[in-house]
Amino acid sequence: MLDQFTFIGIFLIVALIFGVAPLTIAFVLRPKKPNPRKAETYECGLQPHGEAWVQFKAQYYIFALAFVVFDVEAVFLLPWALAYNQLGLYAVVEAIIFILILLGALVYVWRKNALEWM
Amino acid sequence: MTLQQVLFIIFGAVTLGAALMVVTRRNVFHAALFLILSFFGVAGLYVLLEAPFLAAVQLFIYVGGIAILILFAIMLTRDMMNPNVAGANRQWWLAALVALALCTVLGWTVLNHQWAAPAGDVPPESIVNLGKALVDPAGLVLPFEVTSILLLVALIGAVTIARER
Amino acid sequence: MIPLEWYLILAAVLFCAGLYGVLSRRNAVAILMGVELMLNSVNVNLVAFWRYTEPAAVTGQAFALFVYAVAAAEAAVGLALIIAIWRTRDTVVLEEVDLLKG
Amino acid sequence: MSILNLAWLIPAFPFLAFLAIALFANKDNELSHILAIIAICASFVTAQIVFWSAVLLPVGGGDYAFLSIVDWLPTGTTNFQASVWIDPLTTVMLFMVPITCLMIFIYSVGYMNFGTPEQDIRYARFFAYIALFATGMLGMVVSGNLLMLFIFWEVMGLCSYLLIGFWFEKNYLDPNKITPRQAGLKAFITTRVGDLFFLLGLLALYSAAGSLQYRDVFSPEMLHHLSESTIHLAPLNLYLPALPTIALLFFGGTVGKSAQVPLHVWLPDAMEGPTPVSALIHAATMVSAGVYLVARMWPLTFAAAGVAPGVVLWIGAITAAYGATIGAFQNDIKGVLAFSTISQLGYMIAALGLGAAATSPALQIGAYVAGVFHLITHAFFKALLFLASGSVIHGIEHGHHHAHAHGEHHEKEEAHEHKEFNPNDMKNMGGLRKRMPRTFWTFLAGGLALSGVPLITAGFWSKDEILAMAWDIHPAVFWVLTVSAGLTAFYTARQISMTFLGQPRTKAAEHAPESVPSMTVPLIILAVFAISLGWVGIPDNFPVIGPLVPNWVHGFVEKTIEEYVHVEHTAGGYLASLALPEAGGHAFNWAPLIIVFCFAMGGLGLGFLVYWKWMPLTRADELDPLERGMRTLGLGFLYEFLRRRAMFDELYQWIFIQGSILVAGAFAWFDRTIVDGIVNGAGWLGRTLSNLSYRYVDVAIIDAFVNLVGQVMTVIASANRWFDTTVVNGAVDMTGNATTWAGKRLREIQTGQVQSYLLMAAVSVLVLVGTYMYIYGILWLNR
Amino acid sequence: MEFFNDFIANVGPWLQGLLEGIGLPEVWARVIVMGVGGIGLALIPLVAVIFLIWAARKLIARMQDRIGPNNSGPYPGPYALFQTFADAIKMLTKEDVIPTAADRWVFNIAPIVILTVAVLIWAVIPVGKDMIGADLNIGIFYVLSLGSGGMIALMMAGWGSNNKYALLGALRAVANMVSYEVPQILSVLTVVMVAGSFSMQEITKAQTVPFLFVIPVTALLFFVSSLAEVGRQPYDLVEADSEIVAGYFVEYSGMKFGQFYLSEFMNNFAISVITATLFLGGWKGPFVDSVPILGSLWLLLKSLLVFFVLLWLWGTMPRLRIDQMLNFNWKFLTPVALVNVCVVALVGKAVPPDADVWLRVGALLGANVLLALAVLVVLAAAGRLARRRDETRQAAQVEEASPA
Repeated sequence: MLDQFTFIGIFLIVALIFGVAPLTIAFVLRPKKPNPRKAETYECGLQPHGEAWVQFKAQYYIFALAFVVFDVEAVFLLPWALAYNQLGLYAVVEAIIFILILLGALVYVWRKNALEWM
Repeated sequence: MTLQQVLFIIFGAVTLGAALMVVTRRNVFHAALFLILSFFGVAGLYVLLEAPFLAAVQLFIYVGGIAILILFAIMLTRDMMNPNVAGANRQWWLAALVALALCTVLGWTVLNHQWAAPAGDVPPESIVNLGKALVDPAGLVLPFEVTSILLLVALIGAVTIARER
Repeated sequence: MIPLEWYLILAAVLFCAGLYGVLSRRNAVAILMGVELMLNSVNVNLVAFWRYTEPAAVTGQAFALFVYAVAAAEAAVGLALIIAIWRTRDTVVLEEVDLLKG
Repeated sequence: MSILNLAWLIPAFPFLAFLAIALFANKDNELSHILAIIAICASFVTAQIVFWSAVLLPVGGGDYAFLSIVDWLPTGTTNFQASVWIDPLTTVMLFMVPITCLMIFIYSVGYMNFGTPEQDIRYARFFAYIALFATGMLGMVVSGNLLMLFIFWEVMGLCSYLLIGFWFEKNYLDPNKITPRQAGLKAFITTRVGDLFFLLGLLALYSAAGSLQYRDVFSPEMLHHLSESTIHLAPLNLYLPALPTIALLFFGGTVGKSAQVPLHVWLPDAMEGPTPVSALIHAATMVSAGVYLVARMWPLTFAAAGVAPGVVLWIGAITAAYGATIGAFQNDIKGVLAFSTISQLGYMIAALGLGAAATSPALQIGAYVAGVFHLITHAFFKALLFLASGSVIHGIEHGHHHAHAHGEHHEKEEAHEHKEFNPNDMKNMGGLRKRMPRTFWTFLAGGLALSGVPLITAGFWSKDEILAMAWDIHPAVFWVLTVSAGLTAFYTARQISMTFLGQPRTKAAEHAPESVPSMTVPLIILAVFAISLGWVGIPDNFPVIGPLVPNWVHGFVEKTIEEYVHVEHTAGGYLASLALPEAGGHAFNWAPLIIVFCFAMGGLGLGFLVYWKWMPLTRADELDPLERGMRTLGLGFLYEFLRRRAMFDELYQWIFIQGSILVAGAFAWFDRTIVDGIVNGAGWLGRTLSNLSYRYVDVAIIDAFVNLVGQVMTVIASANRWFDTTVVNGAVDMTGNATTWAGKRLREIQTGQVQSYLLMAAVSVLVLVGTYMYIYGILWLNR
Repeated sequence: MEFFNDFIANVGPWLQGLLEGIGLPEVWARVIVMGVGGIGLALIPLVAVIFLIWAARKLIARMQDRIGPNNSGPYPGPYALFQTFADAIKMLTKEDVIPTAADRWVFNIAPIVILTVAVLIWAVIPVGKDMIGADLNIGIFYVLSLGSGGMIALMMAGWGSNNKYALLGALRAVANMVSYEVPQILSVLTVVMVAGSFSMQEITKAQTVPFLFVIPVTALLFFVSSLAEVGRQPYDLVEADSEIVAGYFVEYSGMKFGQFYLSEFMNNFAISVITATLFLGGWKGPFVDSVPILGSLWLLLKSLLVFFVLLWLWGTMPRLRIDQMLNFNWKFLTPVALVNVCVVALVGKAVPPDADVWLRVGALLGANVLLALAVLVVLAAAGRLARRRDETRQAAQVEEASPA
């Protein structure tokens, strides 16, 4: 197993090289004519107005929230799915209860209109 | 010094260095990025511990889930970017002392104890066994179901708290 | 093979770093990050002990999974609270949120 | 797979109801109370099935009890186990708890004014809370190990807190009158004190016995093992005998939960909660959970022998006397009942203690059974009394509104205006018998049961049995309890006469309507039990009727403990043990019966004569006859003392406030002496030095060497200025800063900021670990 | 001849032997071989993408009734085949502008991270019968967890450029990705159940019948959610030029932009290959056993087929609004995926374990078809309901409008 992960490690280095190489090549090739007007923040040609780090709506957070919950659920189900062929019906039923509870959570959030993009 | 030990030192250095940056950087967004880096380091440690599944879970839940949550929270609460807000509070020096003291106590304890040598290898089907145990009535099925309840409650509670009315 | 002490020491240092973050940061989200670091160190300990004492047993990995679930729930609710506080009191600096004051 | 496995479900129903209400139905009041009542009905039916099958089986104690274990959580080698345990004790509790819960749930619908304009705003939440509470109580009853018992115990504590403070927005004009908020906190904190002991006992027991399952812990072998083992108190390096320590720690939990002296202070104030709550939690179930715990731990207490049973016994007896005495001096209708609850709980505890202290198996079993029996009967008639008084209060409130709606204002009413009208005050009542007859008759039934009117009431059989046992086991206790019985009868009569008899003393009382059926029907049902329940426990050796009616309670409940008291039990059980030569009290003993009868009837008669015939109250603001009498006898201070609950609250307040003042004083002293000392000292030093130098300078000036001296003077002056500015001011400033710094540090201890609290926690943990490692480090590390 | 049967698989040992022959220690030889293999593996998507970009431009032009790059114009090479190289050279020689307001480090690291992640995925993709970087026992899960790295990169890009549009684009992209990761992993769950393994190689071998014909619903779920993951039409609102001017990489220029562009295409190709591997039987096909190298060809053909579907949607679909997109995910895909898992699990257990494989396949297929039909019915009902509600509301509005 560690042998395969050694390959992953080496491949990580390779991938990093692939990620850095074009930039270095470009660094060699490209011209450098800095100019403050060029370096302004782009806002469709208008004068940049205020910080970009403005506040966003909590709705984004709600979706990330739901995602995390189902993420964890999936992580719990993955080993079960792996062992699926060696399990009896009871195990399947338990897992289905697990899923249904979270389906209930989804329905609850839905009913509370928390999934609406307001 | 074997290859594994070298790797351990690399991953450990990444983890701890990133962790230190997390607790010292003033810019919260940078701190969050370092947090993610430290998560990666921990994942590497899991691989060294022959728990690749946990390593993947680490990336999946922490980097993919919790880190995203944290980044969103940072985006949603604006004034963290305010640079003239100090990073640490008045009692930071005391906190540092406490942390150091705890560190010494723990380290002393660890070093003064005879720890068991590694016992056997990890069975190749350990993930399958995990899957079986999670739904085994004699095993972990109760916590398994309770976890789903926990997730349910967390989702409902967090949504109720966080949504704008 | 790596001695177990290495993992334990690393976990201890990680934990203390997290503790320092929790105790010293002003920003609530940063404090939460400290908590996550502590949880991570706990998990490292857990997995290390599993690997070095009972690699054949599943409980080690299983409990690591449960810790993940708890961590996810904690982060979700905690951040939601922070956002709510932000919305009501317009701050995320914990020192300015002293409702516990008698 | 026995049918008794249904016991798992009993707590489940109310919990589901709680979840459903809290999550989904909290908008719909009707749906929520329907859900709650359906759930408790389901629990009731299940409990009945379990009860009857357990009775017919019949289950016994020890190895004859039913036990069903589920692996909760395998953790490495050990394994958390959840379990259900059904022995006679559990069974009888399973009979009592669901019925009372059901009655009170139904009653609450009416009490919370469902469907009427003044319906409670948090109606649904109320039902969610009491459903959760029912979960806690039922779960505690069926749970088969002490850990689960503790968990449910705490659930009940939480619910009690939530429900006492249910009307948390309520405030009173009178600042001394305790508000629901404060009452809730008081109850929560006071019971915490007891629960701490409970938790310690749990830990001690687990470390000594290695298990918390009843079956393992109460097995004779384990008791034997415990009796020989000791508990090592590490830091003090102290060795305690295991059994008495554990038994007493657990009893600490009881003292907190079922309001025994000295932790009783929370119960009277708990009456701030809605009356159904007072009936359910603070009369019928939760407070009796403490007694249940004692009955549960009885084998331990018994095996401990020596001091432990004595403590239990005397705490119980003192509480009984205390409650009965104070109860006679209360004017709040619920206050009287609260103290009577305290005293009745004392009776049960005393009975169990007597059993543990007794010498002969017959008496041990007899007292134990008597205690449990009284637990059951008391739950019924006390719940009845509370619900009836709630109905009265309800009526008075309505009457009050009604009277105001018609705007009839006497000067008396006027007098009441600027004081706020207190519907709980018995002085504001009177003559309600005609206004609310059903309430009156049911209350009367409950009152008679409480005061133990012979033969016809349940209270008589259970209480008389306790007293009979006391007579044989411990005469002193017998007399204490008997006197309290007399007082009990007296204040019951007083309460009935002041509330229902005589003439109405306020407009409110005149217009009080009878309550709705959803309130009166449960009263009637409970009244039936309060009368008839005693007949299942008539002693077999009771003249005439004893032989006719089998003493079912004894034959059943004794099985719980008979294996510990080593009865060679034949089929007859108790009867057989009566045949043993050394057993006392087998031939029926008339003495205690007659004495108790005289006291009880005397108290009752006196009460009625005084408050009904001789000197009935005619106006709400006139003095209580008792008060008048005692004042004329020059005992006014005593009256005041007793009316104010023997000053316990004042005492505690004084102790704690004085304590905090002392601590603060210590800090202040530190400030004054050390810090100020430094400041003054430094100031003084600076002054003297500069004075010296100045004088020296003067001297120098007087001298004649002007030129030279000029330079010298300048030099010295500059030097001195330098000294003055830098050293002296420096010193002073420094000390000043030091003071402010210290002050700030001290103040920062109380910033309500999470992080500083966390920091303190971390520091203390660090300190503890450090100490532990310092004491044990070597030994522990090289293990 | 044998050698050429299994050319690639033999190269490794051959090179190893060669290196040890010139006296390298065994470990280093192994490492070097791995490195060479890694480079080769990483080159595959790169080369593929270079031509896929060309193909994409041609095909979409045709779909939209244009000609696209061709001989007549200023395009280099026959059929403008080398246009992409020209673009690459142009990007390499472009000046790199970093906004003054940007968060420099984050801004510069983001493109590296995103390209690295895009390449890393290929470590576990079986490109041939015995050709796979590392046949991890958590293969597919590895791919999924790498996706989170991509999200972080997007966040970094959006944050680093300190530009409202960029940040908004990044937030949209991440919200999009996180939402659609749920049905994606749930569909992977069913695949793992049927195949009984995480390893991509095992999953491929398990497909005596391509899973597309066993669990079509899952296949659809996976493909759709993957589309959203890579932000391809109709989910391209993350870089909607007309709304937020190219989204999170609005501030990037030169090769950094190129890296985003490249990684995007690599991801598109990657999901095509993964879909082909999970549902179309990967490298399986006729004559593979005799001539293993054919496996790669089959895989390529299947992937191109999937990629063509992707292009098809790209060329024809309009763009979704973010609310439509999120609704579609949370109120349709996720519930269906959850139900789908339950259905597959139950049916898989309903069939006796010793049953013939065809019976199992038939049962699963039937169940899937039924599920699909049921979903359609429910959808129709819901749609009718919604329409009626709208009509009544409009009617009411007309009502109160008419008297005034």
